[in-house]
Amino acid sequence: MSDAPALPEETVEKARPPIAEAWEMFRKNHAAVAALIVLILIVLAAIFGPALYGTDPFDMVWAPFSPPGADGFLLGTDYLGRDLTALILSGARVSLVIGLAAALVSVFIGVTVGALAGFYRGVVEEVLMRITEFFQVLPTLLFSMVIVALFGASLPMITFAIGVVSWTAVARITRGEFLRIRELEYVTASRASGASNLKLMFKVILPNALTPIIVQSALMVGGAILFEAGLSFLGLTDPNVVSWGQIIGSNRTYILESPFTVTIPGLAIFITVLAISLVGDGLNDALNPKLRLR
Amino acid sequence: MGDLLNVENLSVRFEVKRGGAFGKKSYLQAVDDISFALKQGETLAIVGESGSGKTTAALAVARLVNAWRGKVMLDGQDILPLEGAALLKARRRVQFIFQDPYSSLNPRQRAEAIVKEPLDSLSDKPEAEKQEIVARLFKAVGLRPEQQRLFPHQFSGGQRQRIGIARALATQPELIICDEPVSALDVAVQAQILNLLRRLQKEFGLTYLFISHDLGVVQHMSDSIAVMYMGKIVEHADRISLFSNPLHPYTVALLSAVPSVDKTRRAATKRILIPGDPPDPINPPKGCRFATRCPVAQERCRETPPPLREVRPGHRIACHLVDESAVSPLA
Amino acid sequence: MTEPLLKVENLRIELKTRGGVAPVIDDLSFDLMPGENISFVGESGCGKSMTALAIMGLLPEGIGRVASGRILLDGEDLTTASESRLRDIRGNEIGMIFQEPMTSLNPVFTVGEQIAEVLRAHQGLSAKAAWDQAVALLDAVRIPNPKSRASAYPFQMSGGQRQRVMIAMALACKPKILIADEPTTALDVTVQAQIFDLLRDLRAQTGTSIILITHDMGAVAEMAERMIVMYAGRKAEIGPVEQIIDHARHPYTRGLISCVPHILSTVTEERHDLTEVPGIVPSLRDFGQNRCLFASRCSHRTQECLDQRPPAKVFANGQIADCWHAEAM
Amino acid sequence: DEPKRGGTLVTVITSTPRVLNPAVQSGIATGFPGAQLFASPLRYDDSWTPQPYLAKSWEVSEDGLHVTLHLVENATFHDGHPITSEDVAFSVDIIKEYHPFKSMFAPVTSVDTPDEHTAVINLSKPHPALMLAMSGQLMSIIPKHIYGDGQDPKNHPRNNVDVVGSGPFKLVEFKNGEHIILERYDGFFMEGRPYLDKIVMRIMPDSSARAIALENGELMLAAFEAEPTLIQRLSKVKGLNITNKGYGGIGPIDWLAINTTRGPLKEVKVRQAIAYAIDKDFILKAILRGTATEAKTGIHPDSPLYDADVNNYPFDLDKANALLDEAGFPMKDGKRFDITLELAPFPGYKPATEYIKQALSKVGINVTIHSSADFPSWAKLMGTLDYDMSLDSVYNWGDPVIGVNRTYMSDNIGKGVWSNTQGYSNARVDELLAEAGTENDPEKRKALYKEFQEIVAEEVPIYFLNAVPMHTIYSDKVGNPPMGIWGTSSPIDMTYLKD
Amino acid sequence: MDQLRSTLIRLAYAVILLLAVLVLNFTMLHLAPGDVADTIAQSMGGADETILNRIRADYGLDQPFLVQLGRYIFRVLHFDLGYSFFYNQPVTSLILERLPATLLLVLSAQILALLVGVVLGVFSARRPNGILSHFVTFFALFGYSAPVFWTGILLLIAFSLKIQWFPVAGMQDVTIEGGFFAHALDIARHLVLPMITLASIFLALYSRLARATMMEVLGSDYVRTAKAKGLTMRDVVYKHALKNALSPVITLAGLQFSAVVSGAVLVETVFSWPGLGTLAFQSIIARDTPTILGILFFSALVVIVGNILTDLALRLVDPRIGGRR
Ligand SMILES: Nc1ncnc2c1ncn2[C@@H]1O[C@H](COP(=O)(O)OP(=O)(O)OP(=O)(O)O)[C@@H](O)[C@H]1O
Ligand SMILES: Nc1ncnc2c1ncn2[C@@H]1O[C@H](COP(=O)(O)OP(=O)(O)OP(=O)(O)O)[C@@H](O)[C@H]1O
Ligand SMILES: [Mg+2]
Ligand SMILES: [Mg+2]
Repeated sequence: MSDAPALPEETVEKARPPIAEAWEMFRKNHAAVAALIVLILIVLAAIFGPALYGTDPFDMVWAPFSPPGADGFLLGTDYLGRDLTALILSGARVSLVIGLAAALVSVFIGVTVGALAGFYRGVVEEVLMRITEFFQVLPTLLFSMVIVALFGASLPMITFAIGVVSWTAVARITRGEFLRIRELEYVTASRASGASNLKLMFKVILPNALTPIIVQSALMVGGAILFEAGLSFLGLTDPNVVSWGQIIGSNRTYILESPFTVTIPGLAIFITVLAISLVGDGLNDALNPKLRLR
Repeated sequence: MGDLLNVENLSVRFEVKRGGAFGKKSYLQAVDDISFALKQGETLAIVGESGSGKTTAALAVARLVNAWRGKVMLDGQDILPLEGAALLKARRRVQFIFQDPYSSLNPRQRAEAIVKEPLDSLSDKPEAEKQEIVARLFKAVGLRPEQQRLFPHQFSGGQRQRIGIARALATQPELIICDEPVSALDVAVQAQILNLLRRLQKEFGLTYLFISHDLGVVQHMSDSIAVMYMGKIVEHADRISLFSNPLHPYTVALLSAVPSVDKTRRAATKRILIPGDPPDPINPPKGCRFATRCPVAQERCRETPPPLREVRPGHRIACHLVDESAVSPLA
Repeated sequence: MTEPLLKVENLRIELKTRGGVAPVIDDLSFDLMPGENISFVGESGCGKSMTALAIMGLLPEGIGRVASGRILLDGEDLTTASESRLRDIRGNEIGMIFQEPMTSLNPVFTVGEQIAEVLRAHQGLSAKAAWDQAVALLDAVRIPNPKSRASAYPFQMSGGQRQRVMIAMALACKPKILIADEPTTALDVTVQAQIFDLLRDLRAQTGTSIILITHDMGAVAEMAERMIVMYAGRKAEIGPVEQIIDHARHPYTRGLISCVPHILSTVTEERHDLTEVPGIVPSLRDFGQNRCLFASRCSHRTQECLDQRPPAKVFANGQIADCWHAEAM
Repeated sequence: DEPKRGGTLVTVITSTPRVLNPAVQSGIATGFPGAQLFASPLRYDDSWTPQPYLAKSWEVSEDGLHVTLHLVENATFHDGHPITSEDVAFSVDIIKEYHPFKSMFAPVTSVDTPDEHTAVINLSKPHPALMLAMSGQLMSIIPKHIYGDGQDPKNHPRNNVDVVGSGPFKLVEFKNGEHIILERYDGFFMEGRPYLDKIVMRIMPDSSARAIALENGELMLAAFEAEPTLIQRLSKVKGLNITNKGYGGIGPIDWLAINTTRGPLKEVKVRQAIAYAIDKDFILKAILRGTATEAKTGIHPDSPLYDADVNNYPFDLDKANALLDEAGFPMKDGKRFDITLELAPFPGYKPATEYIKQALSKVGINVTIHSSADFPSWAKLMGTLDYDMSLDSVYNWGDPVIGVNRTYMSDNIGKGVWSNTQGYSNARVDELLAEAGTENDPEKRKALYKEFQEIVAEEVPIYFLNAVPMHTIYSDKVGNPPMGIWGTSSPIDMTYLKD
Repeated sequence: MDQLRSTLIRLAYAVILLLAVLVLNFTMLHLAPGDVADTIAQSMGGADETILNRIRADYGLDQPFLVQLGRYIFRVLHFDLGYSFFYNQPVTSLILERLPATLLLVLSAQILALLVGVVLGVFSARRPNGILSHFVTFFALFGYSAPVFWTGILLLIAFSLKIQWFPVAGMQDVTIEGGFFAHALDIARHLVLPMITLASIFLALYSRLARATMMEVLGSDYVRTAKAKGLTMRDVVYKHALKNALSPVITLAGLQFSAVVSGAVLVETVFSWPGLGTLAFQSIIARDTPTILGILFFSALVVIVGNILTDLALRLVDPRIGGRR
C-alpha cells in the first residue's frame, strides 16, 4: 500500500441542514417559487395596502356600480359606491388572518390529538380516534353554521368554528405519522438513550412527522379562506369588517348588474388559494425525502 | 468471573387483535420462557428464523419492550422492575445497536447530536466533556472529525452503522446488544463493521448479545450460540460444540441449508430440507414447536413440549429425541 | 460447440440522473449456453439488475436506455426489437423472478389468476385451461394443496410460497431463459434452501438456462457453473465458478470472497480478522471514467490503474479478468 | 282583450310557507297560495273599496255593533260540501283563537247564524277595521267539517296536504322548497272563474335567480320583488311589465327602529338629530334607485289615512350637530357617543344599514353594526329592548288597528318582535289610537290618525324611511295581473293568459 | 363469527356516535338566545306574547332543558325525529322529501368527479410530463382554489344568462308534458350546472390523487412483474395498475361524504336546488331545532353509510382489507 499512488483528496460533504436542501429543491420548482412571490405580494398588500391606499373601505366615494377602470377607480365601486380596491385590500387582511388563525387552531388541536393517539396507542388512541370520528361525521359547514349562527358572527368565533371543524385531517395525518415513526429504530434508540415520553413525542417523533403536517397546514390556510368565504356568502359574518367572501356574498344580489363586484373578490380568493396550494405542493416535493434521494 | 447477564424464564407476549378495532384479543407469545447467561467480555449469539423472537428477546433485555414474565439480572440485580433514576442507570450499562442503519438514526439530528443523545439523557457530565467523548468515539469507530456536523443522509450505510455503534458506546456500557448489525450492509462493508465490533470488544472488554440469522457471521463472532425457534431456545451451546456437533434437528437443518464456498463442507454436509413454514405464532403447536416440520418427529413430540436440558456440559437442548449420548436424531 | 442461447455484446446502458447521464453498465459482454446457469455477483448498485432489465427490455422508462451494444437471443437483437416482439418474448422465452416476493406479486389478484394470465397471453389458452395449468404449475413448485391455494391472494401466503408462485409464473411458458434477480435475499436460510432446491430440480427437468443474480458467494458456488463479477457497472471477472473461487484474478473478487465470514466445516477456536475492502463503491457519477474504478479501494493499485481502464485478460477455461495486475494474482 | 280560459301560470314565491291555511298563519308566504285556496267574505279593489266575494252583500247596524253577511248560495268547499254560515262562525272562532293579529277580531263577541247563508257578527264596540279584516288573506273561510275534528287547527295535518279550501283553486301538490301546484276548482261559485287552469308557484329564494328566470321566460309573474337593481334592470326588459300597485293593503314600510328607553337615544333631540343626519335622498336614489316612495309616518303612503304633511327631516348636518350639542353630547375627537345598529337577518337591509353607520359617523355618532345570524337572536334583542337601533320593515296589514297600533300602544311594550319595541309611551297617542279604532266615520277617523301621525313624527321613536319598493313583475302574456290593494294576497281568479 | 361481532360493535358505536352528535347540537342550539317561536312569529308578520307562549307550550319549549333533551332522545330512540316547528311537518317526512334531490346532486357529482378524476389521473400518470398532465394539474388546482359558490355563479352567468343552455334554478320544470323520459331529461338539464359546480372541487382532489397513486403504482414491483410477463400495456395499466390505484381514491372519496353534504349547502343555495342543503340553511336561520338536528342526523347517517359503502368498495378492489385492520 505504501507504494500505491495517492488518490485525489475525497471531497468532504458540506454539513447542510435538511432545511437548506429543502430550499434547494423548492427553488427548482418554478411554479412554486412564482406562487410564493405572489403570496408574499398578497401578504404585503394585506399588511400595508390599506394604509398606503388610504381610502376608507366603508366610505361611499362614488356612484354605485362604477365599472373597473372607469372614473378613476381601479376595480370600480360596489352597491353603495364604495371603492372596491379599498375593500379588496382590507378584505385581504381579514381573509388571510382568518385563514392563518383557523389553520393554526386546527393544527394545534389536530397535532395534539393525533400525537397523543399515535404515541400512546391503546385506550387513549381508541378514545381520541372516536372523538375524531365524531367530528368527521359532523357535516363541517352545517356544524360551523350552527356555531356561528348561535354564538355570533364575530371574527374569533368564525375562526374558531372553522378550526374546530377542520382539524380531523391533521389529527389523522399526525396519528398516521406517529404510528409509522414510533416503530422506527431511531425512536427505540432514543428510548434506549433514556429519553422521556414527552421528549420522544415532541422532540424526536414530531419533527420527523412535520413534513406532511406542514404541507397539510399550508393547504388548510387556503381551505380556511374558502371556508370563511362560504360562511360569508351565506351571510354568517361580521358586517363591521370586510372579507373577500363577504364582498361576494353581499354583491351577489347585483351580479346581473355588475358581475365584476363578484368576479374580482372571487379572483382574489382564487389566486390566493392557488398560490397557497402551489406553495404547498412545492413544500411537499421539497420536503419529501423520497424525491430528494433521487 | 460471574455472569454479567442472567436471563431467567423471560417471556414476552404481544396483544394482537384480529378483525378490526373491536375484534377478539389474542396473544402472540414472541418469547416463551427463555433463560440464558452471559459472561463479562463474551459474545452470545442468538440465531433463528425470521420471527423466532430474537429481536423481541433483545428488546426485553434492554427494557425496550415490557417483559411479561421472568427476570433480567444485570450483575445480580433484576432490572425489570426498575423505574426512574435506577432505570436510567441501568440503561447506561446496556446499550443497543440496531439492524437498519437507515431507520435507526434520526434524520433531523446531526451525527454528533445522535452520538451525544445518550450522554444528554443518561449522564450529568459537563457539556465540554460530552463533546470530547463524542470526538473520541468518532475516532474510535473510524469516522473523521469533520463528519460530526453532517446529517445521517449524508453518510453511506457503513458509516451510518458506525454512528450507531458510537452512540451505543457513549455511556461506556458493559453490555451491548447488537440486533443484526450487519445484515443490511454490503458484504465488503459488513467485514469492516464486524472487525470493528471485535476490535472494540477487545479494547473495552465489552460483552455482546449478538443477534443474527447469518450463521457465517455468528460462527465468526460468537463464543456461544442460542438457537431460537418460535420463541423458544431449542439449543444452546458453545461455538465449537454447536457447529461441530449440532444436536437439535432444527439446528442441523439450519446449518445444512447454508450455502458455502467451502468445497469440503459442501461435500461433507448432506442437505436436510425442512418442508413448509413455521406455524401460526398465535396458535403454536402444543408439543414441540418444531414437530410440524421435523423430519423425525414422533408422537410424543407433538404431545409434550420438550424441556431445555443440558446433555453435555455447556450444551443445552430441547428435544425429546436427543438422549444422554448426545447424538443428533438426524445423524 | 453449440451456439450460445443469449449473447450480450458490448452492452452499454445509460441512466439519466440529476448529475447527467451515467453508464450504469459499461461494455459488458457474455454468453449464455443452453441449459447453463450463470451467476452475477457484485455489491449493491453495481448494475446487476439493470443488466437483467435490459435483457427484458424493461429499463425504467425515460431514465434508462441501451446506448450501444447488442443483446442477441437466438441471433435476434433484442435492443432493436419492436415492443410487441418484446412482449412476445417476455414471459414466454425469457421468464424473470424478482428480488422481493412480497411486492412483486400484484396484491389484488389471486395467484392462480396471475399465473393463468401469462398462459392466456402467450399460449392463447382458454380461461379454464389456463387455470388448470396454473394449478398444475403450483403443484410443480411444491405448493401444498394447489387447487385451493390457486384462489389465494398473495398476502395469504408466506414469503417462500410467494417466491415459488413467482417461479411458477416465470416458468409457466417453459422459457428458454430464467432470470432470477436475487430470488432469496428476503427469505430465511431454510426457505432459501427450498427455493434453490426447487430451481435445481426444475432446471434438470426443463433444461432452462438460468441467470442468477445474487450477492451470496455461497449460493453462486452451489448453483452456477460460471459467474460474472461486476463492479461499478463493469465486469471485473468472468469464468467458471470453482476456478474463480479457488483462484480469483481480480482483487475485487478476492476481497468479495474473503471478506465474508463463510461458514466452515471445521470450527477452530482461532478466528482471524476478516479481510476488509476499504472505502465504498463509487457513486453513479464516477461510473464510466477511463480508469480502474476499483483502484481507490485496491491495495495493488499502481499509476496505470488510475490512468487507464484495465484491459480484459484471458486465462484458462475462459476466465477473464479486467485488471492490470491479473497475471500477478 | 277578452279574458280567456286555460293555461298554466308559472309564478314564484320566495320561501316555503309553513302552512297553507291563512286562518292560523299570517305572512306573505302563506298569503299567495292561501288566498287562492281559501275565499274570504269580501275583496277589495285598487281604490280601497270593499267588493262582494263570499258575501254577496253585507250591512252594518246603526250602532256599529252588528255586521250581517249574506253569503252566496252556491259556494262549496273543494270537497263539495256547501259553504255555510256555520263555517263562517267557525272560521272567526279559529282566527280569533289562533291568528296572530289579535286586534282584528278582538271586539267580536259572537257570530250568529240565523240561517245557512246569513252570518251576524256581534261586536262589543264599533270596529271599522273589520271590513279590511274580512278581506284578502285575513279572514279565510275554512271548512268546519275538516278543521272541527278536535285536532289542533294550528298543526292540523290538512293544513298542508289534501287541503280542502273554499277558494278558486285547489291544491295539487306542495313540495317543500320546490313548488306549490294549484289547479282550477271547477265548482267555484263565481261563474266562469277562475280563468287559469293551473298555477305553479316555484319556490326560489334567490333574487338573481328569479330575475334571470323572469328574463328568460321561465317565470311569468313574480310579486313582492323589492330588489332595486333588479327592478331597474327588469323594467328595461322587453316583454316584462312592472307595477308597484297591489301593496297598499299589506303596506310594508322600511323604518329605523329606535330604542327610546336607554342611552343617548332617550333624548328626543338625539333622535331628531339622527333623522336629520340621514340623507333620505341617498337612500331613495342611490340605494333604492328611485324604485320606492318616501314614507314619513307609520301608515303606508298608499293608505287613504296617510298624512303626507307631517314634519319631515330634510338632510341637514348642521341642524343635526346643533341638536346633538343641545342634547348634551358634545363632539370629542370627532366622536360623540357609541351606539349599535342591528343588522336585521333578512336580505336587503345591508346597504341601508351600512349607509346609516357611515352617515351617522359624519355627526360624530360611532355606530357598530351588530349582526344576528338568525332571526330568533335578533327577535330576542328587539323583543326585550336590548338594542339601540335596528333597520327593518313593518307591515300595515290594511287597517292601522291591525298593523300600526301594535307599534305605539304603551300596553304593548316589549311584547316580542314587532310589538312596541321602541319602549315608546305617550298617553295622547294611546288615546288617539283607541278612539280611532272605534270611530266609524271615515273623516273623523282620518283626523284622529292625522294627529297621531304628527306626534310620532315629532318624537321620532321610529324614523320612517320609505315604502318597501315591492313590485309585481309580469310578462306580456299575463292579463289582469293582481292590482287590488291586497295584490297576490287575494284571489287571482281574474288573471288569465293571452295567446 | 368475529366478523359478525365486530360489525355489531361497529353498529352500536355508530348509534352512540349519532346520539352524541344529537346531544351536542341539541345543547348548543339550546344555549343560543331566542327560539323558533320567534321565527314563527316572524313568518306571520308578528305575533303577540300570548301567541308566542302558546307556541312555546305547544312545542314543549317551555320545559326545562333536560326534560326537552330527554324527550327528544327518547323519541329518536323510537325512530322518531320529531316535528318541525317551523314547517309544521314531521321532520322525517320533511327530510325524506328533500333527501332525494340532495342525493341525486351529491351522488351524480361524486360519480362524475370520480370517473373523470380517475380517467384524467390515469392518463396524466402515463405521461407525467405531457400536456395532459400539466392540464390536469392546473385544472385540479383551479377546482380546488375557486370558491364553489363563485364557480356556480359564473357558470350561471355563462350558461343560463348569456347562452341559455341550462335553466337557472330548481330541479324540474313542472309544466313539462310527457312521460317519465321527458321528466328525466328535464331533471338532467337542471342537474348539469349544479353537478358540475359541486363536482369541480372533488374532481380536483380525485384527479390529483389518482395521478399520484397511479404514478407510484406504475413504478411498483408488481407492475414490473406484469410487464415481465409480456402483458400488453392495456392489461398492465388498466388491469394491474388501476385496480391498485383505486383504493386510495376510494378511501378519499369515502372521507368526502361529510364534505359533500356541506358543499351541497352552498351549491344548492346558488342554484335553488330543493335539497337538504337549502333546508338546512333555512332551518338554522329559523332555529328550527328538530329539523336542524334531523338534518345533522341524516348527514351523519349518510357519512356513516358512506363509510360502510367505502369499506365494501375497498373490499371489492382490495382483497387484503378483509384480512387486516
Ligand atoms: N409490537 C409487536 N406487536 C405484535 N407482534 C409483534 C410485535 N413485535 C414483534 N411481534 C411478533 O413477535 C414475533 C417475534 O418477532 P421478532 O421481531 O422478535 O422476531 P425476530 O426473530 O427478530 O425476526 P427477524 O429475523 O425477522 O428480525 C413475530 O411473530 C412478530 O410478528
Ligand atoms: N430508476 C432509477 N433511477 C435512477 N437511478 C437508478 C434507477 N434504478 C437504479 N438506479 C441506479 O442504477 C445503479 C445500478 O442499479 P442496479 O439496480 O442495477 O444495481 P444492483 O446491482 O442490482 O444492486 P442491488 O444489489 O442493490 O439490487 C444504481 O446506482 C442505482 O442507484
Ligand atoms: Mg429482528
Ligand atoms: Mg438489484
